[in-house]
Amino acid sequence: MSSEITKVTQHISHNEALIFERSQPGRIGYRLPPLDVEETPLAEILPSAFRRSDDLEGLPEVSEVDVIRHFTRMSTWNYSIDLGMYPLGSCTMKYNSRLNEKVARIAGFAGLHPLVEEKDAQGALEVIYELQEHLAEITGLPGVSLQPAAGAHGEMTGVMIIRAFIDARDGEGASAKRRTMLIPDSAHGTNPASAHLSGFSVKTIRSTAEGLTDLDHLRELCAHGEVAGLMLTNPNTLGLFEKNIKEICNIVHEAGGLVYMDGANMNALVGIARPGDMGVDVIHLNLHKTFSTPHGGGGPGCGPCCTTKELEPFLPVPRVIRKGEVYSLDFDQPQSIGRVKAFFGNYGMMLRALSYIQTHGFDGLREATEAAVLNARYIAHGLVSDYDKPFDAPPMHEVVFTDKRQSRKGAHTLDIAKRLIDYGFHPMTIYFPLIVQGAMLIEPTESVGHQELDQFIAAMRSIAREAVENPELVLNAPHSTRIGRLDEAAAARKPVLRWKPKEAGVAG
Amino acid sequence: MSSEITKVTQHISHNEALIFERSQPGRIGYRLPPLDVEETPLAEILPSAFRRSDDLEGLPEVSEVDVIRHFTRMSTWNYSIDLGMYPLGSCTMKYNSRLNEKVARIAGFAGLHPLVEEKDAQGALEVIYELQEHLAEITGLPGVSLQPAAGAHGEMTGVMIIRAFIDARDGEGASAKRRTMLIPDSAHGTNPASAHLSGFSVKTIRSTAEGLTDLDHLRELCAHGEVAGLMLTNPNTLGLFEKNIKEICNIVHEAGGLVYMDGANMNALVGIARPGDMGVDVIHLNLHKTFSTPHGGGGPGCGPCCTTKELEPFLPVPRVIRKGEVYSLDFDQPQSIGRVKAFFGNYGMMLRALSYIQTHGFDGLREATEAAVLNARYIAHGLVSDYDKPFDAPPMHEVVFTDKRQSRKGAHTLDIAKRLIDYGFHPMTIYFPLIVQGAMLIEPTESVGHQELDQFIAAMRSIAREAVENPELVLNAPHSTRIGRLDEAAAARKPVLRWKPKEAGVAG
Amino acid sequence: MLHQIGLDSTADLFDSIPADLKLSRELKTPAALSELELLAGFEQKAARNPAARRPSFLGAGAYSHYCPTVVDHIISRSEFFTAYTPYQPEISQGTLQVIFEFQTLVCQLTGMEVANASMYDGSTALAEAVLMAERITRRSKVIACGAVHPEYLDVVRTYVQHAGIDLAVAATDPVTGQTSADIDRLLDDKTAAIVVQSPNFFGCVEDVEALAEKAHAVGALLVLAITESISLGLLRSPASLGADIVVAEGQSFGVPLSFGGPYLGLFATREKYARQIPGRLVGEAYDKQGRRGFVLTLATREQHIRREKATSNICTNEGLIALAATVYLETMGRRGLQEVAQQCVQKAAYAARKISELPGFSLPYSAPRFNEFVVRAPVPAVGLLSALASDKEITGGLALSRYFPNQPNDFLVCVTEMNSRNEIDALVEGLGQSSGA
Amino acid sequence: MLHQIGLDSTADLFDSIPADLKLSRELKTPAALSELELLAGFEQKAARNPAARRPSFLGAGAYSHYCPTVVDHIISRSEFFTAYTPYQPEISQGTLQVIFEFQTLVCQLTGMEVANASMYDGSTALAEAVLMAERITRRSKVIACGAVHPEYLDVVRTYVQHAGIDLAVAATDPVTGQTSADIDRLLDDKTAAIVVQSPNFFGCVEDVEALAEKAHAVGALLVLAITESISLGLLRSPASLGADIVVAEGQSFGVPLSFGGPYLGLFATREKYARQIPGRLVGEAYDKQGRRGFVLTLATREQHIRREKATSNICTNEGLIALAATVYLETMGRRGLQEVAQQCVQKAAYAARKISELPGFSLPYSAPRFNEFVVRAPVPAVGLLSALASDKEITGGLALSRYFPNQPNDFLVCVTEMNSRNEIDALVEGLGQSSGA
Ligand SMILES: Cc1ncc(COP(=O)(O)O)c(C=O)c1O
Ligand SMILES: Cc1ncc(COP(=O)(O)O)c(C=O)c1O
Repeated sequence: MSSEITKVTQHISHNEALIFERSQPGRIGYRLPPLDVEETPLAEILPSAFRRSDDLEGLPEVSEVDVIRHFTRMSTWNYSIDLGMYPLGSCTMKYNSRLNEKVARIAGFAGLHPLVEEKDAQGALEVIYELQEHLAEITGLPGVSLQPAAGAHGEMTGVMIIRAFIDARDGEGASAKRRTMLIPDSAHGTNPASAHLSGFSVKTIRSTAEGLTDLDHLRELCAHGEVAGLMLTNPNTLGLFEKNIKEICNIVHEAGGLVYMDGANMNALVGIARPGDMGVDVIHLNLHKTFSTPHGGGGPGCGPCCTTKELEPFLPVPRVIRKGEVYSLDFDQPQSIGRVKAFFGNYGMMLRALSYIQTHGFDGLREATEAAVLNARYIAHGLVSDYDKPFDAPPMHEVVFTDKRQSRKGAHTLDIAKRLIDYGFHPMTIYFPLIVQGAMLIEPTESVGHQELDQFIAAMRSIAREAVENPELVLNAPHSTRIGRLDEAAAARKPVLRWKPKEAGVAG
Repeated sequence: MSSEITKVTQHISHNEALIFERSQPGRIGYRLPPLDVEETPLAEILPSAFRRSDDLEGLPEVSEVDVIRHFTRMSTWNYSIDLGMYPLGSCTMKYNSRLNEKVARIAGFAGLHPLVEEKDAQGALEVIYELQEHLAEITGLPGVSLQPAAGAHGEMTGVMIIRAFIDARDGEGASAKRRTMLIPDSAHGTNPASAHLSGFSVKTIRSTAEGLTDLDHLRELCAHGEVAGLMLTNPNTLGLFEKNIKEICNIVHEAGGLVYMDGANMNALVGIARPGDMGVDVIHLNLHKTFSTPHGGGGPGCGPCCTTKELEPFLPVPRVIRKGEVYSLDFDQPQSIGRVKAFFGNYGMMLRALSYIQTHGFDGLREATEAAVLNARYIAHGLVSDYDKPFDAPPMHEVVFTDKRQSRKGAHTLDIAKRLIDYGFHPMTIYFPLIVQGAMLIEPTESVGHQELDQFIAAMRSIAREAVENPELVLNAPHSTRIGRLDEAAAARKPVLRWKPKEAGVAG
Repeated sequence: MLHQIGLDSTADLFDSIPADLKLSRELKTPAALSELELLAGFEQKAARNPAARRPSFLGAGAYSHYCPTVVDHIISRSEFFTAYTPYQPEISQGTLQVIFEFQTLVCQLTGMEVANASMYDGSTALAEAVLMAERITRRSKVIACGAVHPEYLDVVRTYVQHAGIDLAVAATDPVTGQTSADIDRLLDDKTAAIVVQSPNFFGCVEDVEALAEKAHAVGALLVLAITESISLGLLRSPASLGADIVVAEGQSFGVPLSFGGPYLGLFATREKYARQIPGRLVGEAYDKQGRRGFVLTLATREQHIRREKATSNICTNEGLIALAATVYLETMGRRGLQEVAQQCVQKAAYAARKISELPGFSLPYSAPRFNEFVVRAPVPAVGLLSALASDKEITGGLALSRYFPNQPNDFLVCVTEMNSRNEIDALVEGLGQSSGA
Repeated sequence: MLHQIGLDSTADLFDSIPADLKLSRELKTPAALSELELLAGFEQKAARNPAARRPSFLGAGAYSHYCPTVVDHIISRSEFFTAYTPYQPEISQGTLQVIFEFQTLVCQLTGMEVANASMYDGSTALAEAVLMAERITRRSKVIACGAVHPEYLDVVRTYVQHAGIDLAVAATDPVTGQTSADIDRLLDDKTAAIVVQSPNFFGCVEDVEALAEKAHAVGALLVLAITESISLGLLRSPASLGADIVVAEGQSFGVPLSFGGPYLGLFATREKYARQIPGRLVGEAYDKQGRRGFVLTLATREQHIRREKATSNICTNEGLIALAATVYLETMGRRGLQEVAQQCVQKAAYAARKISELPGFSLPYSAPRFNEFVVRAPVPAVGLLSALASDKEITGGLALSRYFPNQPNDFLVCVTEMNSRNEIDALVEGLGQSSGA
């Protein structure tokens, strides 16, 4: 590693077995109050045929300090936002405020059962309502449901709304011919998967050499009256604003379709421009991206769906509404697509997102967007001399590069990513979007300072040099981690998906 | 490192500058509500002569995420109980329950001002009272003050009580001749320092070859009527129970002195034997050792002082007392030594200690002692073949070894300790007690399981082998940490005790 | 920085957005609040949720259980909660090993062979199980037992509405509270799966084994749903009952009620269906030096690669909640889970007995139960429970009329280890008084 | 394990304790409680501290200030709170660098050249400062200003009682509230130090510079004590006033009130006295490869090595609280600390003005103030404040009769950024009503 870049060094790191390998019969890590009612013989309540006979064999038996050490040690093997920049493109890994965590743990929310009477949960419903209002303002789309649990869930919800709307508009028969969903080749994989879940067949739209939706292709695909809609990410997954968005929406609308926007990249737009003003009909947001709720190592998320007034009747039930000063649940939505999740969605994430919005204020939201875009532009500027930048247009909140120059000497995107680890950074998103060969999608977000951006650029440049001067160094990276690259192919060939005791299996 | 011992490996570790080196003018990490009263011109309140003119230059200017990353990164450089065994002899590094942390943060305690009226703080006073009662029962010494903030502070308090008692008993004149405090040569350095603070001169008692107080020497020193008291640690700092404690107390008492016990090692006795039953007059406890309140990287602690009934009138004011169902502060103690701290002591630690006592129950307290002693015995047994054990007697909760065998080949206690770091352990206490050359004082506590004890023993044995076979490995240890041994001598010669900006100093 | 990259003003950053699409004003969201103001605002809202402060006997898919203090401490370690999905195994082994342990625990509890890294919640897990059954059997009819949680059934309906799946619902026996013989009428060789919940929505333990046999007899799968996962500490394991796909709501494992989410979908099945499972899987892997580690695996099932052919669209799942459940299960351990289950069953039995002794009150269903049971009151349940809340400050349960308008006097009571005897006695007393009995 | 080491029973472990000294029964401490029971018990006790829930105008050495949420998050990282004193620098750099930053911050705030790693609290720090002044000057008379916090003075008395130090107290001027000319009478060339608190116990800013000049004129030191460290954000730095030793209570820097502790003693002095300073010091050091690190240094002053000749007996100090203060100071930073100080001074001025306008109420002292001031009521303060608490649920301040029986109608009011205008207005209104004015 070149000596000026000293973001990291190596230090001692604790090993830790699987908990099952640590378990010792008889150890206990909990204590419950004694049973304070008269005991009924168990057989009178539950005949033994209903009871398990395996005495839960295999479940761990450990002490409280064992548990603490187990998880504390494992935790130290993770990279995290709190350790540094996490420039995963499309993921918007921004700082997760501690205040939001505190808000979500307030007893009056954390201890509230979802089925209490509405009058006993007015404060909780108000949170939902307020957040709905704010998201409507931010997107320019007034119908909001917070029920979806993540982005993909929001997509499914949105696409089902499109379908339900067309069914209602055209009648079952006519609608049955409109079963095509258009999706750009650059789209995230969840888009086609969600469309499929809603019974659509997917047609792929080409991107132009500039990295934007190919309008001609779009027109062509729209020509046959089969198109129910278009799913568009904007800025798209190349980090480029679809500057023809208005025209795109017109084309789709004129063809009788609706426009779904994947809002995963809203961190480029909040406070600057609103999808509703562009002609978008329905959008999902990722509160766990744009609105800073923590990713938690893969969730939970929250994927609100926002629609035009026209589509509002199709949103999932129950809706949270307000009459005068009273908040209530409205189940009476005959056109609704139905429920997409039990209860009201990932409520804890709504609290955090509302706290984020309140902390930032209208100006702070806009400033965060500006900083996010500035940071991406700064990286784009800093790396363009060393890495191939496949699209000329200035990026919004994220920028894509490729390994074209480095791969000539054998160092591919994966290698560059792994080498970045040695420099103390979490790698960018790699090999996505699929249409860019060897893609490296870099999203710094607003939560990173000038110094660390410079370190990142310096590290990337240093890797570019290494790829020429000492490619082995890059090809065998990372060198500084507790384990090296794992053999993923072997793992998938003979998957071992759970621990098992050395000899026998575990009976049920 | 021998290959079977794989408690640790190496992993990437983030660097972090001093916050002052990271500061950027204009960055802000806080937000306050706007001032909601009419503003008075500052000069009307505080003439400028009273105000600082340096605009607080030098204080850091950073964002919230800067702060989080700064401290998160630094935290990863620390060893901690949660990462593993921490066998510092005399320090009783046991598990710090998360429940106790939660208790200390309950708003009704954490938000309570110390000067509220007694009737508005009955619950808080009850906590103090209950803890006093429990500590009285555990030590067998009924007069308790929780005011001292740490062990050394408790020592000072206890020694002052002895002095005040003798002053009262003998009258000023006679008392003035009793100004000698006897302290064994094995005692912790705070003992003589505390005695000195209370105006005593210290005489040192020799230890016998068995590691116990030399009774003959004690008798000799007691012969001249100068002795105000004896400060004895029991089990002593060699981990040995002073089996002659009763006779020791008799000798001192007969010579007109009192016996102070340093209770730092109470983890060997709780529920098994009580100082009050041995003839001890006054003791301090370390709640941050025996009663598991966290060490916090060097405090806060809490060093309650427990005395016989006879000495109770001399305890610091205010006392917390109970009349019927009402708790109150009693300032009316004319014989009291006075106050040793503002307010009532380190209250947050009292909450944690009470929670510890309640969590364990009477049987759990005893079992913890048993486990602590068993673990030390197990280590003693496991290491005796490879390390010099200077005293034959079976140890209590900690055991002392020396580097006698290893130092022949050049590896000294310091080297062995540093090498232990490479094996993933925090070293034991070294070079204490002073009377044992090359001492290694090992206290596992009850918070460590069989597996880790075995790993520790294996690591120590492996080091013993290395000391013979490859002494360089030991002499240059640690090899796995982010920095190597620091030049402490140079640091003390030209101490740099604060950061300064590159050029000028900081004006006031 | 702006100048370094050759721009003059912040506005230049957004040049690629057509001017007419830009917002020419500030957002109408509120002005920034300080921490103090913000917390005060949320505390005020929280205070307007009085139900959160009362003793409660609500269950019905969300349960109040003891959660050891260590759980929140661990999930508050930012190494866990501020990490992304573990795409880079070299610096994500913490998350990966946790998920591997989670998958193992779910297998141990259910007795099944494979479990995934989590689903959004129990209801969506059930919907995905139904879709999976259709994929496996290539049959399009699914029979759900009528006592599946009504909100779960709603979600299943939403998910299957465009999948060409025909969802039939088998009636519940009004005497036993279990699935009635009605199911035999619906079952045929076009059936992809029987979907049963046990303990079911009414708290009745179903005869799952018999249903599994029926399903298997026609070549269908048995999909078992569990809303109260603590029951796994005591009831027969799903695998031993013959279940083919098991889904469960894992909220009982150390996850706060939090007004309905985030919760945790558990999903387990037989090894032979592993490649049909939705969602992420973590597997063991080794590096060149033979060191064990864990990776996301079998990704070819997923939407990143298969896109519309994926087994599901799920991407972000419930990672941190799976961590919470893992910490919970490892802390409670083999003995703790059994003890919690025992306390639940005992306390519920005590409460059921006491309530049934009240004049005019009865327990309409005869099947064995775990920690929930239906009470039939002499008066409409909604009013009764409202009175109980205002007079006694107790949330007495769920009026079934919310979902079953034809059961106006019935309500569902849930009792867990969190309900002290005093609370139960107060409930019983309150019911007696409020019903005028 | 017992058997592995050749023992038969647990009792054998304690063979070295004579039988007659062993406890032959179990301790009479309570039986073990589960987490649920234990928490419920503490919550009940906490509920019996109603003062913790009220708006409060209490200060007098313990202050209610805003604490950014990040502080508790950081000090809850077990890498910090479960570590010991950093005796092994290779695996303790986290703690060591924090202390180095803490020492730097204390130097920056006070303007002094050296600061230590913390003392128990402000009161004991003051006592140690007095002892240090004696060591430096080898003089045995110390003059304390009468408006030093009475509990601090008590602690100093306790500490010096056996040190051969003669403690004289200079009277406070009843008009200004500052130290009176009385001090000139006491001062002589045997004086080791003048001890002054500013803002003093009555909230009055002292003329420290003048006192320092007087002290220096006779070869004595000026020891400055500060109980409200937020004042450092606005008031002249101690160094610029001529202080030789500065001690302060750091509780205002992000540390909860917690019924009086744990708090944080700050201790700073001139470079030339560095080797006389009590307690731990952290210094910069380098390893063989030239990498910078930090170590405990100048240990020869300490009791480990010097034993009875040590500069102090202090060993465990307030490490974690120093961490909290460091996080606080770095989060608030240069601007935040100034803003807090400004808000305090403004709100206190507003409150003082409003109260002084109440009929019968006056502010007896004329000196400039920071955020505390004495109010003279038309009725005895104890009764007045009691009435205010019960009628208005406001803790209105501290009745000075607790420490000064001859000031029955006086009470000390403290106003910080935590007291909203509404609270202040309610206080003023309540005082008016309760005094019958
Ligand atoms: C562009 C895009 N769309 C959709 C998604 C899916 O969101 P989620 O993972 O929350 O389901 C993602 C995130 O992974 C994304 O980056
Ligand atoms: C034997 C002994 N006595 C006294 C002390 C002093 O206790 P503290 O550090 O709490 O002041 C210690 C701990 O360091 C000790 O080990």
